[in-house]
Amino acid sequence: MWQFVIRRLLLMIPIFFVLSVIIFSLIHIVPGNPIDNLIGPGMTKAHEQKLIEKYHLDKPLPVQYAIWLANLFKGDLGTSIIEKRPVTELLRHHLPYSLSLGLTAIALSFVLGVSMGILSAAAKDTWIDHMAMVVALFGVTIPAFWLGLILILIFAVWLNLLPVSGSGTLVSLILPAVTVGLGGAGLIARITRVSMLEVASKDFIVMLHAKGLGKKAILLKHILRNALIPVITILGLRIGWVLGGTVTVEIVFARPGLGQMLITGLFRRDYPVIQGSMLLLAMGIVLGTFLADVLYAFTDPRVRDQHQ
Amino acid sequence: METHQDQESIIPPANRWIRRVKKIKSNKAGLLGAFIIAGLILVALTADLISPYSYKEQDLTMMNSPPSTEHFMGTDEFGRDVFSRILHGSRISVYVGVVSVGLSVLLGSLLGAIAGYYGGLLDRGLSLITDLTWSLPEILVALLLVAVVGAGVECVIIAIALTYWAQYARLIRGQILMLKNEIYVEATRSLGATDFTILFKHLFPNAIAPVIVAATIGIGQAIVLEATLGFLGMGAQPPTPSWGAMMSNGTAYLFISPWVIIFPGLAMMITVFGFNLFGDVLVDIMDIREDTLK
Amino acid sequence: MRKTIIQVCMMLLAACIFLAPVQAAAEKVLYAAGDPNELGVTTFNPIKVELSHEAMNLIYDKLIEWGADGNFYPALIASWDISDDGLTWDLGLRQGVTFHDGSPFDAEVVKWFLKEMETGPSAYMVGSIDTVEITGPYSVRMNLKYPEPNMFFNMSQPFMAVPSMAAYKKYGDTFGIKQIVGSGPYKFESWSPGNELVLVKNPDYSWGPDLVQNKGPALIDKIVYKDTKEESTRFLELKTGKVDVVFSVPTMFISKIEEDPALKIVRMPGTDLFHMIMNTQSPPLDNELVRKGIALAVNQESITKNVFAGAGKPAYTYLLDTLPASRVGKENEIRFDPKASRAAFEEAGWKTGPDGIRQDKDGNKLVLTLLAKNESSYRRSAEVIQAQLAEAGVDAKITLMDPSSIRAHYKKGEHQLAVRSYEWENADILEWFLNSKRMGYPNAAMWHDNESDYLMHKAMTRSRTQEERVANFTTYHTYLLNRYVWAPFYQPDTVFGVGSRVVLPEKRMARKFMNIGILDWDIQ
Amino acid sequence: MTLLCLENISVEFTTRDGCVEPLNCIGFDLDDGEILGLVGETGSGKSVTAQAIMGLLPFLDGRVSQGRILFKDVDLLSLSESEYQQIRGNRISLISQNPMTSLDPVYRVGNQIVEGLRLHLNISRSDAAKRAKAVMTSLGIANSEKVFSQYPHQLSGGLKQRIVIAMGLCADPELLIADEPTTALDVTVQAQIIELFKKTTRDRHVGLIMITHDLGVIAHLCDKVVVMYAGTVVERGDVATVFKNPRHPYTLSLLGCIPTFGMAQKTLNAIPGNVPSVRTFPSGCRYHPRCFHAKPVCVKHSPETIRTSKGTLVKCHMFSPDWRKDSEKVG
Repeated sequence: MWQFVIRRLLLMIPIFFVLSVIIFSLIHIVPGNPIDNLIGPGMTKAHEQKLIEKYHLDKPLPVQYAIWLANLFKGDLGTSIIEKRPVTELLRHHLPYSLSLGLTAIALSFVLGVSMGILSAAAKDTWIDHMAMVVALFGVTIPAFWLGLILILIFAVWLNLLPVSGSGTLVSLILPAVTVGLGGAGLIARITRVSMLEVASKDFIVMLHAKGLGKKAILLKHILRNALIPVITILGLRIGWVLGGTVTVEIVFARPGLGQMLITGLFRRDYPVIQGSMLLLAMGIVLGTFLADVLYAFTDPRVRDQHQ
Repeated sequence: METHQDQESIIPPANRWIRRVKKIKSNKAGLLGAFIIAGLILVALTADLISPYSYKEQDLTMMNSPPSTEHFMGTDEFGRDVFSRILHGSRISVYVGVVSVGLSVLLGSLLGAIAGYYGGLLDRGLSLITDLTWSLPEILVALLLVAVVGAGVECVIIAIALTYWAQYARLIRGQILMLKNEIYVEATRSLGATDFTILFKHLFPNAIAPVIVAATIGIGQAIVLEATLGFLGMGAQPPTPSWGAMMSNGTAYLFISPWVIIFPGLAMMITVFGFNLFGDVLVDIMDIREDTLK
Repeated sequence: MRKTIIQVCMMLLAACIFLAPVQAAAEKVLYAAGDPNELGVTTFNPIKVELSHEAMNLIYDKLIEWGADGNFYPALIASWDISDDGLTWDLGLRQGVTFHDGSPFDAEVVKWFLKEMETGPSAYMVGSIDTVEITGPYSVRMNLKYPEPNMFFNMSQPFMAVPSMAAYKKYGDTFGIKQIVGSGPYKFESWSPGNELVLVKNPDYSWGPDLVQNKGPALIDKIVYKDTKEESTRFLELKTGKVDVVFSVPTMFISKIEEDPALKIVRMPGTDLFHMIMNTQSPPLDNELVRKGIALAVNQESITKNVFAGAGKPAYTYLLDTLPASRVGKENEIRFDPKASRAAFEEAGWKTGPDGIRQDKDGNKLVLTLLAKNESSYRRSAEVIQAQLAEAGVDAKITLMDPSSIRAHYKKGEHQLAVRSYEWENADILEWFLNSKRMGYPNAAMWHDNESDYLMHKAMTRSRTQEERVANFTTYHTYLLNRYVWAPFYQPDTVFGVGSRVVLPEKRMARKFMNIGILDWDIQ
Repeated sequence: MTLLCLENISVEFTTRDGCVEPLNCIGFDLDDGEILGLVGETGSGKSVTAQAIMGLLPFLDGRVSQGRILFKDVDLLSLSESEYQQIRGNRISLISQNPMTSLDPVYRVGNQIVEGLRLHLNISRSDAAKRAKAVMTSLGIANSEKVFSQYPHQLSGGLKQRIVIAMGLCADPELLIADEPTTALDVTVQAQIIELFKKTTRDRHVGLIMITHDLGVIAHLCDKVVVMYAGTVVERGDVATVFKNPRHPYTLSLLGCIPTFGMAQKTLNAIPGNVPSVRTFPSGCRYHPRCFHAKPVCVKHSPETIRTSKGTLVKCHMFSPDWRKDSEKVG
């Protein structure tokens, strides 16, 4: 088992490198450069040249990449050209906002999605099922930013119940987490339902009835346990989907998370910031997939044995 | 529970297509989805005829007026009729959705089929790219690509196509891998068929069904992605009304004229809902296992 | 039983009422939603800063203060004496000033500071200084290379605010980011970018300039600048009392704030100028008549009234109307004039075609690209200008982009029209944007003209006194207006939203809203 | 004493394409400690009969539309779901057709046996485990300690089948229904399992319904036999009599398919034609399309069940008094 975990971890290294190269080249293809953002009225050409040299922007791309990579091994992701702070420090500052939102949203979508899925599967083909699935489908189809705006409109403006934005308090996490979480919940509800119905049609379920087990026990102990295995896998695969959703939501709710950092970095062409935040996001997703794989292996004894 | 009955009674293999049409007729959700899509296309085609007002003519005396009998979805920051703009906006949505998904399906299924059939280095390269695409949120990929390609609807289409193609490639690759080991492929090959004929005449048509379904749902996703990019300020250029751009422009007026945001969002929600319903039904009709789509 | 509950509740309530003011009296905290344009501020080191932040005016003292009346007032520089040729400046320094770290302000610091300025992006501000001599513990002499009447302006800018020399040398690169040490009425406490900046009162401050009644220390104990970017959110925070001051209220919220009796609106003359540049080297814009036709087709009043809800003034020149060099006479101003616009197009050979779009004799249509930054006010301006140009027979295709992409376009020189704005309270901005040595960016108009360059040099380096400088810049400005390199259209007011707790002084003499004027502010 | 008695049971299933009736008016009975063989081709309704007795039909979108199922004189169909749960797996156990898919893949097998035990017998977890292991050992599972804590996918087919049987036997049921318990196993194991059934029913005095299409097994094991065809019982009686004097043409052809009587062989498909599907059951006697003796009356009317001189029951027109009058044959 541990061998499997280590092998999967090692596999992340090449992915990391390829990703970093792709991100690095892509952002340098984007027209515009960060130095222009630093030029104000009266500044001289000589000063501009000094800045360009300071950030190695005059060197060919592979050299720039090599410098960046070499620094990375020293744990240094570079210094923001615009913000003048080490990228690691910026990430430390922005990450908690994204992490708290992302994790709350994932937890919310899991709990909400799975319970909706159970409800729907248990009441298959009744109006409860149809209602739950319509809600789930809307959850999947509503763009996160719009939902966020509407929630602000309803809860913050019309009802004056919750704060619109801000990032410090727990209360300010509610609306954004619900916004991101609903989309995920819809997806998970659908998968849970399909998965549960599939498990429910398996022979062993009939046998459980024959053993005299009650409907509820079968549903919660056996069907759910089996059905959650694919749900976990897909949750892991879709972790990027959830994190991607947080980008626009962070903007709508003015949370200074990774998404905000990335987008402002992108608009200012602050290369080290884009690289740092994008890589962190990407690695977060790769890590999520990895965790899902491991979790999958732990929950399904058949898979666990394959890795033994 | 079908399995149990099937053990007891072997259903005679009826004509698959007749059953499919029957199924869609009896499936209310599918019909609703089909109606929504048809309605959307109709609106997009006849936007000029059915719009009560011009989508771009400004009337600065009527700025941000609430829904009324005259403008039943209100007016926007330049006094333009929101309803007319939503009608015209459907064009962008349909255009972006269909063309970008079309492009990505074309590219994806071509590369996916070749990779699945020949395997080897190409296949490994494709797997790597798919893995990488999985590891970045699609909105970021699209955002970066738009930044590279430039602003405007066509650029957004290219960016979305490039963001999505890998998922179709993956899908068709899996199908081809499954099909290429079947006996009839061996048989056609022994009859002297070339790789090209086998791949595109025999395997491809059999592998395409799940792709069609995925693409239907994908159009919905592409519409949302376009709107999200529009929300971030990339996409259709003014005065072209795209739903995403309308909502983006409306955010500044959230408290003053919420209708500018609410209605385009509803329009988009219904549209995407329609595509999803229809896609779900297609899964059912074409007897595709759900998990092949994941 | 019930009675006791009510009694307990009453007592609790009374306790709350009693305690609340006590608590508030303990510390007066002002919450401000910082200027959204300043969110990107990266350092509070005046020597290294490219973008200043309001708080710099509170942490640091400036050498000279600029009043709302346009006059310059003594600050760290208590007196000045300038030779007739404008080349020798004898400066007397204020005594008894100490920085937050306890180090004193003296001639030594000023000499070091003027030298250190040369290493930063604002080096040009001291570019005219040849040498600096210490003539006493609190007096210095500056010898200039050429007369520079603009030195007063420079010295009044936050870019020339004076940091503690001791702290600056001690902290090196982290100065301005982690340690910020000045001599102003407020001390730096903490900064988390994208979130908030916290300042606390400097209890030792007693050297407020003549612009304020209260010479120090300040009445408000603590100031928290919150970085709220979303305009709607900023408005809502003001409304719900989460912030006391909102910097630059978006125009659409002005009426909403005015409706609320608890809130106040304070308007200050703006320091931004919105204009549309025209690439003078891209046909057909290389034709002055076409540029004239376009410039006169832009209806400044309509934009000001409709797009910006009347919060500001239409702009008819390239400079802020608070600057003397903007007074060029009505005949030289660029004012909406559809008739003259039509005439200019006709004269240039662009006649109205069957589809309403002008075309030349070869049938080429007058289709131009129009770039704009992807932000609300730019986009809306562009959309209205697009509609106005359409009426004049010009088909403008808008492309919205992020600022970096726009600059990349400028550098390539492929752009045609672009909506821009600048924020600068000095006539020398014309040199920055229209000097032929800076083609593409920042000279996005791609303006290359020998006469213009000659007038520019004269204004920049040959003016011995303020009056001469104004005259020279007026001439340069008039010349540019008549070449129609830009189409100016809007000069916004800076609008502040103020909550009910804040007590503003009767008379505000500071040029900016808060600034050093904070000394006279109080909280109820 | 009569343990189980089925009277005129009909079963309906609701499917997407309408209603089907896989069982039509069947009946048989079984005494304490008796072994009854239920035989017929795939699709004849054997498994549905088992499901009907177990009360599993509601979970499969089916229902008993008429008739009574008397278990020790109690009509099972009148029980509430929770009362039925008391009986299922406790007094009546089902051993399913396919051991490969009858176990929950994510739980250890021991757990699954214990789960059923603790449900019905009020005993502690460790007692239940002890008992489960004992039953496992008695079923010839050599390494019961180890197997107890293994997952289903780690076991061989034979072991899994034994586990399934152990689950069935554990709670000491009064009636055991074994639905083709040996089809998934190879021949040597089959023989062992059959012996096992013989031994346990005898030792524990359990009634057993053995569903199979293997006549050899029936001959070897059972006291009674019920022959089913297309949802009907065509002939029933005690094994020796029916096998010596088969009356129904279908029984005849079934027996005719066995080369040497008494040997374990299964070659049922030599009867011409196919088993009709539940959707296309023929009119009249459902066997008539494949019957050599069929007459128009067989097409039109369903035959009555008639007691033969040997005491067996047969459902065929040939044994009605009117048969000879009708000389016309169906081409």
